[in-house]
Amino acid sequence: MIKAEQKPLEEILLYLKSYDRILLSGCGACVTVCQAGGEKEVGLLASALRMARMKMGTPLEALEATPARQCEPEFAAELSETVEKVEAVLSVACGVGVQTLARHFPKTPVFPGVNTTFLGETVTHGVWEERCQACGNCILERTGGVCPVARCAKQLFNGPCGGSSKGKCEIKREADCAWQLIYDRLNGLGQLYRMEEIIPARRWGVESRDSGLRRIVREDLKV
Amino acid sequence: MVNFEPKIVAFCCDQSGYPAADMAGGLELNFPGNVEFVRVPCAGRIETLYLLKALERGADGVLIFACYEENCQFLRGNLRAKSRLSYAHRLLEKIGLEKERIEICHLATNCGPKLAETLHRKSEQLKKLGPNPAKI
Amino acid sequence: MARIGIFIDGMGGSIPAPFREKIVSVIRGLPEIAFSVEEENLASPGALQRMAEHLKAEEVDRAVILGGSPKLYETSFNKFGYPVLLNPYLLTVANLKEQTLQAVANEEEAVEKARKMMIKAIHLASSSGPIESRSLPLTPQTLVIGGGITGIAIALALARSGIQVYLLEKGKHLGGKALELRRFYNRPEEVQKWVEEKVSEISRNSRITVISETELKRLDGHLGRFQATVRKANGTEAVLSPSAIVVATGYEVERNRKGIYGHRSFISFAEMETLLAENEIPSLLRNGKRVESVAFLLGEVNGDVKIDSINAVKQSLLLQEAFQCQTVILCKDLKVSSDGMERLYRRARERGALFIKFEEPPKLSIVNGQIQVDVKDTSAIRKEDEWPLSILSDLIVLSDALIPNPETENLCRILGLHRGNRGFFMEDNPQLLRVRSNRRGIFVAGGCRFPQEVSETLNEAGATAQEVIALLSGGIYPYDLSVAEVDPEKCAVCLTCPRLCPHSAITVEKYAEKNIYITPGIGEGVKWGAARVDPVACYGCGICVGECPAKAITLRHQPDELIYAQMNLSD
Amino acid sequence: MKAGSNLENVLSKGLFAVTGELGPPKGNEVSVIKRKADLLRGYVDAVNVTDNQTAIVRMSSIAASSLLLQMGIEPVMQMTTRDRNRIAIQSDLFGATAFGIKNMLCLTGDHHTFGNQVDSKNVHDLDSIQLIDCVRTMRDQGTLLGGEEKIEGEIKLFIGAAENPFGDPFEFRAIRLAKKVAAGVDFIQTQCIYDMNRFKEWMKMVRNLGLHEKVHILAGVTPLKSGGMARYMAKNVSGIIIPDEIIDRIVKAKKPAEEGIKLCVEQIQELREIGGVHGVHIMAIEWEQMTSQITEMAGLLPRPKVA
Repeated sequence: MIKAEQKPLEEILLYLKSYDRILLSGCGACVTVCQAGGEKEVGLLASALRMARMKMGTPLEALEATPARQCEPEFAAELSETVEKVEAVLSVACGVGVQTLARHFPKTPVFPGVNTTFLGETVTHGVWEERCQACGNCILERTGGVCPVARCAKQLFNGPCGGSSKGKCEIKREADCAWQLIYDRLNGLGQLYRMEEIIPARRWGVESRDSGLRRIVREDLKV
Repeated sequence: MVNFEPKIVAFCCDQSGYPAADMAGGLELNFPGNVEFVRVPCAGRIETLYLLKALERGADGVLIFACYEENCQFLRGNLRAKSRLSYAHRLLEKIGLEKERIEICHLATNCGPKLAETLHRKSEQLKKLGPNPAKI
Repeated sequence: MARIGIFIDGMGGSIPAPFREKIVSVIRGLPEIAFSVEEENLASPGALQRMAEHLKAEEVDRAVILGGSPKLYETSFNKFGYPVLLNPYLLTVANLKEQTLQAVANEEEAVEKARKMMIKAIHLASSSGPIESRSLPLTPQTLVIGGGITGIAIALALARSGIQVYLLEKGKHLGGKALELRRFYNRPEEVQKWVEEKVSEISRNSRITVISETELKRLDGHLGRFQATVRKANGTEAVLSPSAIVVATGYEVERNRKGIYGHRSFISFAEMETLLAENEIPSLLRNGKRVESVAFLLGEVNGDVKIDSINAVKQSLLLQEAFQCQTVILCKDLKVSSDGMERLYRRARERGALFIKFEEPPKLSIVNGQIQVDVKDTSAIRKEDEWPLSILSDLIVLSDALIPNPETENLCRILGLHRGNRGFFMEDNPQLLRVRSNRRGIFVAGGCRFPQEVSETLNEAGATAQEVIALLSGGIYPYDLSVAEVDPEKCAVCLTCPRLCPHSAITVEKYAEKNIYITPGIGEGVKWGAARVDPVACYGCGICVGECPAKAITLRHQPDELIYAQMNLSD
Repeated sequence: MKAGSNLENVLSKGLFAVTGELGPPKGNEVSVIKRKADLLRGYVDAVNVTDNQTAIVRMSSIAASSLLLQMGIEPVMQMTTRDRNRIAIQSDLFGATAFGIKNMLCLTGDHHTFGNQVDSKNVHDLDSIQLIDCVRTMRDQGTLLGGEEKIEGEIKLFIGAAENPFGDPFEFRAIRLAKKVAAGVDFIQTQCIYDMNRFKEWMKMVRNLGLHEKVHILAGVTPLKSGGMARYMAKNVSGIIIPDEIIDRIVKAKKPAEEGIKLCVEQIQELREIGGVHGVHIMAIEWEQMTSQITEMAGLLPRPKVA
């Protein structure tokens, strides 16, 4: 799922400097799961903002809402009445949710309250790690289910660089070398021969983010 | 401020803090004038938001009276309280409030004197810090 | 509007009448106050009886006690029975004694404080809601995992009390580690014979079903309606439905035979046990060679476990008395706290066993093909009397590390139990609840919790059986809904609560209504996948409530509003 | 002949090759290159010119290589995939070969966070194996990567790559070399070798795969200047293994620098004896003046003149 981290409070306070009444909107999906923007975090951030502004002598009224999924137009529409009452919206949903609100409320400034960080997996409770870069052309079938695009610091396709040492990456010693993981996994599956194949230069431009806005259209689903 | 009597919200775990408060009363150890006890089944019940809300709604300081570490009836309630407190401390710092305003005190049922002492110390400390400038 | 009855407890003079009057005068005449009555010792059985009558006569729906600590009244309600007709959660206590009278020196201030507390209590009482009481039928069926002596003893004790037992054993035979043992230290009979008798008693008992070569694969449900899936070695599976579960899987032995420890002079306690049993008195032979001297080297691998100390003294006595061997016991501490051990220790000493206490671990070296132990004896009273010793023995009995069974980790995961610091199954509370696990209805006993000597483990087996019998004998488990509850519509299924619940009372499952239990596999009416707190398994601690990032969980008897009301702050 | 470079000639005649290394200046100071070139001239067959090594910004390897050519020294132009996408790479190769550069070394490059522009964005459009394939396509097919667009002129390059027998997983390191060979590499320079046993073990795997007959392997060596340097490299540089006895030897030596040179010479002599090793690559980092002494002591002089 999408992982995010709350922005520093001082940065948020800066965005909201010229507003006295805001809506703080969370999201009940991904950011709730990664504890960055669910109802609990909305309450905490709202309380912190109110106190910080009170201390600065410029009280802030912060309304709170947490729609089920901010990235759906219907859920965004549910906020309409509340948004009318405020001068600005601070969204602690991911970057997608922020943009959904921005699209829906053309007259109200919408600010991000979190940094959307990556698509990740829960390693243990409270620890998340990047697993996917949504590159648009999945090669996991060749790499034993471990993604070198997301997990190798150099995005290598043909095996580890010379800096792979004792299973760790030379960039971050606490991080596993993705290619060591791939090697171990393929070794366990008895499919090491897969690492002998050369993966040719990748066609980034056709499927990836570098080809501009990506769009999925399912004609059969359109209404 | 001469007549400032700090308002303290004291969360008391029912397994340790609350009986300790009873004991302190029984020993006629005086409490500071403006303490509000909140009885909770376990320190793990104390949400991070309560710590902030207490300050937001007018308290000058917050105390958590929880069981000693490794002695929680519910195994990890006191540790959760401690972790939540550290998160609240980070927020207080960002808000610009002294983190001394929220504190955890680990004790057992028979620690009445420790509880009373902690309350007095906190009250004196808060007197020095002055009223909570962020209360609404 | 709520109708509130006020009970004022003078507490045997601790709360004087003038003080009481000053407090109560403030609320007298308020419309929601139905009555106020005075008592001297409200926690006494007679007063409680009168309280019940008042509640009934005045038809109040809330009650407030002005008196001492709520704990006092809760204790006496538990002991003498709670006054009927009013849900216990609709009664609140203002602790005037401990929190105002005794805690505030200035009387005026005390009165002021007491009034505030009374108003807060009235407010709390009026904003509380009733909490329903329920009971769960319990069938007298248990699952005992592990057919060692702990499991055997528990199964027999339970069966004797009319409880049906499934005794699960992963191996072919019952008996476990006891089969390596030949003699008890404190009983005349042979261990093997004793085990045989117990096993035959089990086979004759119709209430015990032994399921051997079988392991637990999966556990669903909670106290009273566990669903245990077990798999036999041949792959067939069965589902058992015990009301309670006892884990008695014992411990494992880890032998260090690296380096010098590989020398033929070293043997383990179990090997010595066999050697003693196989030899004819009076001469002890090993590989055809006569053994005349034996040293016991009690390592520090096992910390506070008593087993090695007991076995060393027991074997030493046998060696001395039956085989005329010279024995030396080297240790940091000898643990003689078990029943009768002090006597055995003295006897061994009298018969000439040497006891050497060391601080620095002894040095081992090979001299002329034999192991030489160099050690500094620190048992002398004066420092200058400590002297270094060199010991050459025919055999050296060595402590092996007693470690958790390798399947402990996996079993913990299946059963939702915790592991303690050395990796053994963790008890709920080491002081109070030794054989209960963190989950209601699951017990841990014997060596899987803590390596124990046979006699100790039998005591523990008895205690565990008593706990299980106490739980199941009533046929029902009474509980109330003072528990956590998940709002499935808000639940993001983030798994925070099942990960953090100390009692493994929360699972993510599909269910139709809040707190309605659906057995896995029954899909009828399933509408939602969300976390669900089992009200019987929940202890009401509130950890999950504070942790839920979606604020989807409420503690029914103490929702947010009641916490904020207790804080008594502006809104 | 694929490119007709001096290095290619030496190697294809079956002679034991020696290459050196030169780090371009952190600016446009040509005198730095000249000074280093003078220290290397006559002692090596070709000189590697690093491409912003350890992600420290330096004069581009193409420019520095061209300057070396003017100074009469044959460069091995290093090129990493860290800073260029395939457009820049191919365009740079047009330029480099136009200047007369005949050897190149295909590298992935050190990660940008090691250098002095940590906030940059790395490229890695290709990896080193894909780069080898790209250069080989340009040279042998005469087309750009993808095989359609014809190149005007001819790309003549002797294609090299690096390999590190000391990276993990060790068992994969020979297979990785095989992939480079399959992609079309002509010669290999290895990471600097201190753990001789592990290198020999790797070479054995290489020989078992028959790779030593398809590619020229130049063993990498770096003389140790001091005990501190040895300890630092052993501890902090991933993919370099320095056995304790070597660290001890340098640390305990009365004159560590001299001992380092002596050790390096011994290593070269030992490496020469290993089947499949066709040369050495001497990386005397910021210690280029020692190259003459090392090659002299190791009996590698004079360097052959081959036409």
